[in-house]
Amino acid sequence: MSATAAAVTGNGASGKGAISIRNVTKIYDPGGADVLALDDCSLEIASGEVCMIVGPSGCGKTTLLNAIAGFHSITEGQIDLDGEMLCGPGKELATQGADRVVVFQNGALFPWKTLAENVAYGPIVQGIMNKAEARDKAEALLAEAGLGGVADKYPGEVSSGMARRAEIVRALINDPKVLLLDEPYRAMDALTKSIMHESLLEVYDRTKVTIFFITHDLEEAIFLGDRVVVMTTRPARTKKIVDVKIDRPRDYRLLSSEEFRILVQETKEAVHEEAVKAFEAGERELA
Amino acid sequence: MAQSSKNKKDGKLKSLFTDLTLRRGVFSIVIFLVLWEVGFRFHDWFGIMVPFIGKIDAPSLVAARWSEVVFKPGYWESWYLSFGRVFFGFMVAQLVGIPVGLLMAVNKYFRGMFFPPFEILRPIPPLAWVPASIIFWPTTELSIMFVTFLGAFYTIVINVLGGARSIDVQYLRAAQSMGATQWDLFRKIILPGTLPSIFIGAAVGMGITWEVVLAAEMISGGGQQSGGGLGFFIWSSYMGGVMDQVIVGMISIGLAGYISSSLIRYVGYISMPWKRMF
Amino acid sequence: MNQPDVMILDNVSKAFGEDWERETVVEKLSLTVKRNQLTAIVGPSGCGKSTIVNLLAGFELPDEGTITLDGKPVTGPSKNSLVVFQETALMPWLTTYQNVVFGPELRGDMPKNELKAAADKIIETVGLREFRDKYPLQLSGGMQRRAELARALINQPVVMIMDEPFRGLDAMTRQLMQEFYLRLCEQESRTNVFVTSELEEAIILADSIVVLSNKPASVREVLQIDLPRPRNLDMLSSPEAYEYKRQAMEILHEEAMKSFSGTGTNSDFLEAYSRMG
Amino acid sequence: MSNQSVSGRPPSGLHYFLHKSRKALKTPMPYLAFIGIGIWLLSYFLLNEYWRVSPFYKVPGPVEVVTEWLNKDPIWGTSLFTQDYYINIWVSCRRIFIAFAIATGLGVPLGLFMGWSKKFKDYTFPILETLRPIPILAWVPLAIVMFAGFETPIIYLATLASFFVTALNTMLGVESIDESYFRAAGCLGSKKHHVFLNVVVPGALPFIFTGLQISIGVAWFSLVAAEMISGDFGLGYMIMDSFMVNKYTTMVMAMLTLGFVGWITSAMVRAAGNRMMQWRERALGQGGV
Repeated sequence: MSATAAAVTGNGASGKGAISIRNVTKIYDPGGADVLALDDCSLEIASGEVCMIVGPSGCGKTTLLNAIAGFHSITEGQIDLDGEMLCGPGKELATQGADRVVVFQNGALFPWKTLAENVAYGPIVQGIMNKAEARDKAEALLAEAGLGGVADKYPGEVSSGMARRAEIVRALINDPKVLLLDEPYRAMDALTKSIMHESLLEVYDRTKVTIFFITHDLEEAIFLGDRVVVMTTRPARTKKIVDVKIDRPRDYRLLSSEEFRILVQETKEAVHEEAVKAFEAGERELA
Repeated sequence: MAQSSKNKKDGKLKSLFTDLTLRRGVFSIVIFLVLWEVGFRFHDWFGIMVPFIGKIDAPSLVAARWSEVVFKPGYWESWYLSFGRVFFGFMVAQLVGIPVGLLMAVNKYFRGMFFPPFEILRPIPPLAWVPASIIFWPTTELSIMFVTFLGAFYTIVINVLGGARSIDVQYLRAAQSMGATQWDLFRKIILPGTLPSIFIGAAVGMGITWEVVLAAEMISGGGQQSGGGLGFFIWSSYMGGVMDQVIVGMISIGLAGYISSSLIRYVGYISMPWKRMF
Repeated sequence: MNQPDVMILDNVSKAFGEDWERETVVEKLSLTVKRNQLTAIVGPSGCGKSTIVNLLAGFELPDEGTITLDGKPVTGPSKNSLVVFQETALMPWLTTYQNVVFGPELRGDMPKNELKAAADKIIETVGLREFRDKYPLQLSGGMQRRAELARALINQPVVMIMDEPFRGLDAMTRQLMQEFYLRLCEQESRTNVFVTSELEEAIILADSIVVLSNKPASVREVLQIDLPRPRNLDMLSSPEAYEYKRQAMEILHEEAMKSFSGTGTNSDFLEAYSRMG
Repeated sequence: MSNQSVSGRPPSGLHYFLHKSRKALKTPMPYLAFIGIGIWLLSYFLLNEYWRVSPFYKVPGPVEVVTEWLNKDPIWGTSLFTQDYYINIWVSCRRIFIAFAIATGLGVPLGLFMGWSKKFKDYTFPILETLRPIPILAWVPLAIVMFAGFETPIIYLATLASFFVTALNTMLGVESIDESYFRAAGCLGSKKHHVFLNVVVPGALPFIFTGLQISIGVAWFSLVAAEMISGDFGLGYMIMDSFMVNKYTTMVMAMLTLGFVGWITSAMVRAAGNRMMQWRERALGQGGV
């Protein structure tokens, strides 16, 4: 009850966005051959937490995100958001909604709308604001994110880094309970990535929104997360959960610090093991 | 155990799903045919004329006529004549168009000189050439083939040129640094790199060729002299007032076009093994 | 033939574009590539690394300055400086084997059966024996990169230029490729130029790292990497590696900041940087 | 992207144009084009009117056509200064306009729905695919039987031709839209009609306009054929008619006019497309996606 109240007032404080994933299993069926993507996966995410999911590509982490967002159904188990069932027995597919906004791997800003129009889209279609209000709000938020100068540009006209940040703004304007990020910085080089990370952390420090972040980059995970969940290769299960007890705010110097190095070393083995497994499975599949 | 039963259930669902698409398709085609049949019969049954469809002979009549026509040698001769023209015009267009396209792609002087006049003539629809080519060529047969050639030629050249110029420069660079000469580049990179575009051009060109052959047969062959071919078959049926035979002709020519484009796809498939995924 | 400096770039500059927007991409760049060493070139994306690769390989000629390979000036592409490209440049219409023998067959500088044996051996080395007769599209990203490595190796180039060869692979495949490449380099010593935007990759592979400035590219710093060989990826989490990383990171960040000095706030810097990338 | 090491300011307007032309004149391309067209015209002239080689002299030569075209008192009755020349152009253009408008009006919505709804596609696409391989010209007799008069059958044929192309391309356009845009729209709280208006329509636009480019071409193609077979007025009719009565000069004039008018219409479609897809234009200008 208090969760919904918080959502309405939209003060961005903690107390909303707790996700509970219990015994979720997903079986895909391409061409009649069953593929087990998620196998009895359980995970509790507290509200306001930055939860990083790490695993080899194609391991089924995206399936989990899709289930939460309502893009894919689940076969068994249940997912709750703030105590309300998103999907579970009797409701295999979650309803898509603006309380769980996704930032996509390759970016999904509508290329035919300017950045400001993109950001204003959510409130307009939900009928929360009229066009002018939404536009003002969008421009204000973009300016806050350092994108004020390019609000009237189309996504194709700005760099991928700017587009990705605008996409996060587009998500935040809806005041979501959870931000779902699907390897958003995958194609970027290390330096751009580290700058994007700092920018995301800045956003998080301001809003304290629950973040569910999928990646296969361990350092990224440790740098950003409160908790890092290492998944096994397909079918995905939680293999190891690491608590990252590093103070916020964090900046790029953390990357070359001793505590960071030790954390990476501790987790590396588990991730690497799964990577090798996934790699070998991939080679076998092709042969 | 539970796993395997689930397996079966899902497998069945899958086949049901694909069947669904098929069944919907068949269903709608059947509905289409029934509506057509009823539309035609409406006048006989209820005394009301359905506009448009009411004037077109029903599928049953068409089927009956077809079963008659297949035994007539004239019908098959039409097939043969049209195929001959299409094949000839298409082949000449390939033989001329591919080298011209390649030459334009690799030699900028040649391109600079011949692309502009080519572009000036291209917007004239090939059929507009029919009368001029009848005047020019000594026989109607040659003039039909010329127009056919023209129809496919533009498409082929444009595709070959575009295909050759869109080859990734990295292939050329990689080959060059391994010691390839200009001739090697042409033979080992540009030629295979253009092959997919050649086949796309051929498929589109084949479609145009059929359109053109048909029209040319209707315009020239339909009148005096030579004649024959499926276009003439349709035209003479129309002139004779045998509407069901017109529709037989239409379907035949649709089939003929379909067969020839399938052939091209097949040749493309076997000559480009690297395009076959897994 | 045996002097330690294989490739010498001396005050090289290169610019592109129309008169009014002519942009200098490489400016007064001088560096030397040592024989049997792996020289990594690191810089932020968009700083002109690809242009440097094109200059090294002879695809482009410098506006000013000279590039020499074994004492002779570079005037065009040759098999002595081969590039392994960023996105794979395997010919899609040739099988793995055909791709590998492409170069020697073109030049005809190896007898047929010798070539076949050499090609098969090299395909075996990169672990693609089962994929000898597959087409590039049928290989995974990692396999394609290995096939391309094989294609370059068989030509025995004096210098092998790797242009961000593992870019676009996911982080894990990438690590495996790095391990593979380490082993390959340590088995036979070769002269390598390895261009990358990933610091860690450079640190684990290289004997020396050339850190570039922002566009227009010139050499900012050369770091000697003295990690012991044979190396493995675990060394990346050693204190020494972290020290190298810190040094390089410091320079890169400073470089990025410097070109936008005066813009002040963090957000503005981000904006300016992102626009540049 | 190019805001560093810029020397001087980018020229604008006329200066830019002048600069570009000066630059172009330094390359051999304009001269080559000139030579190419010159060679073509010259050989046409020589074969035709100077040496009068058979069979070339049978078709009218360039000088003959041009003098007739510009003649105030044309020998064969048609030139730039006679009324029926413009009537024929007008009639053809009007037919194209009507046919293109109908085909676009029907084809685009049909294609959008086929691409958007699997069920709708399952039911409609097979019928379309069965009819599509039949060449448009094969419909001529049917069109004459179904519709009375001259005008409707001709427009019907041109419409049919461009309808198939437009519908098919639009469908492919919708199918080409990346799934993630639908998902993004979904998780931002869109209703179905929002998705249709904000994702399906703009996402398919590039394909729609590619389709329209081809569609206007095939519309002309079929129109000319139809006019040649059964028409009165129009450029196709003008070609056929002057052929029948041996006014070959007029015939060549009509052919060239047809090429020119066809080129203009497709340029118009292209311009309309560029206007409606600003986002694409501007991104391309940036060297972006």
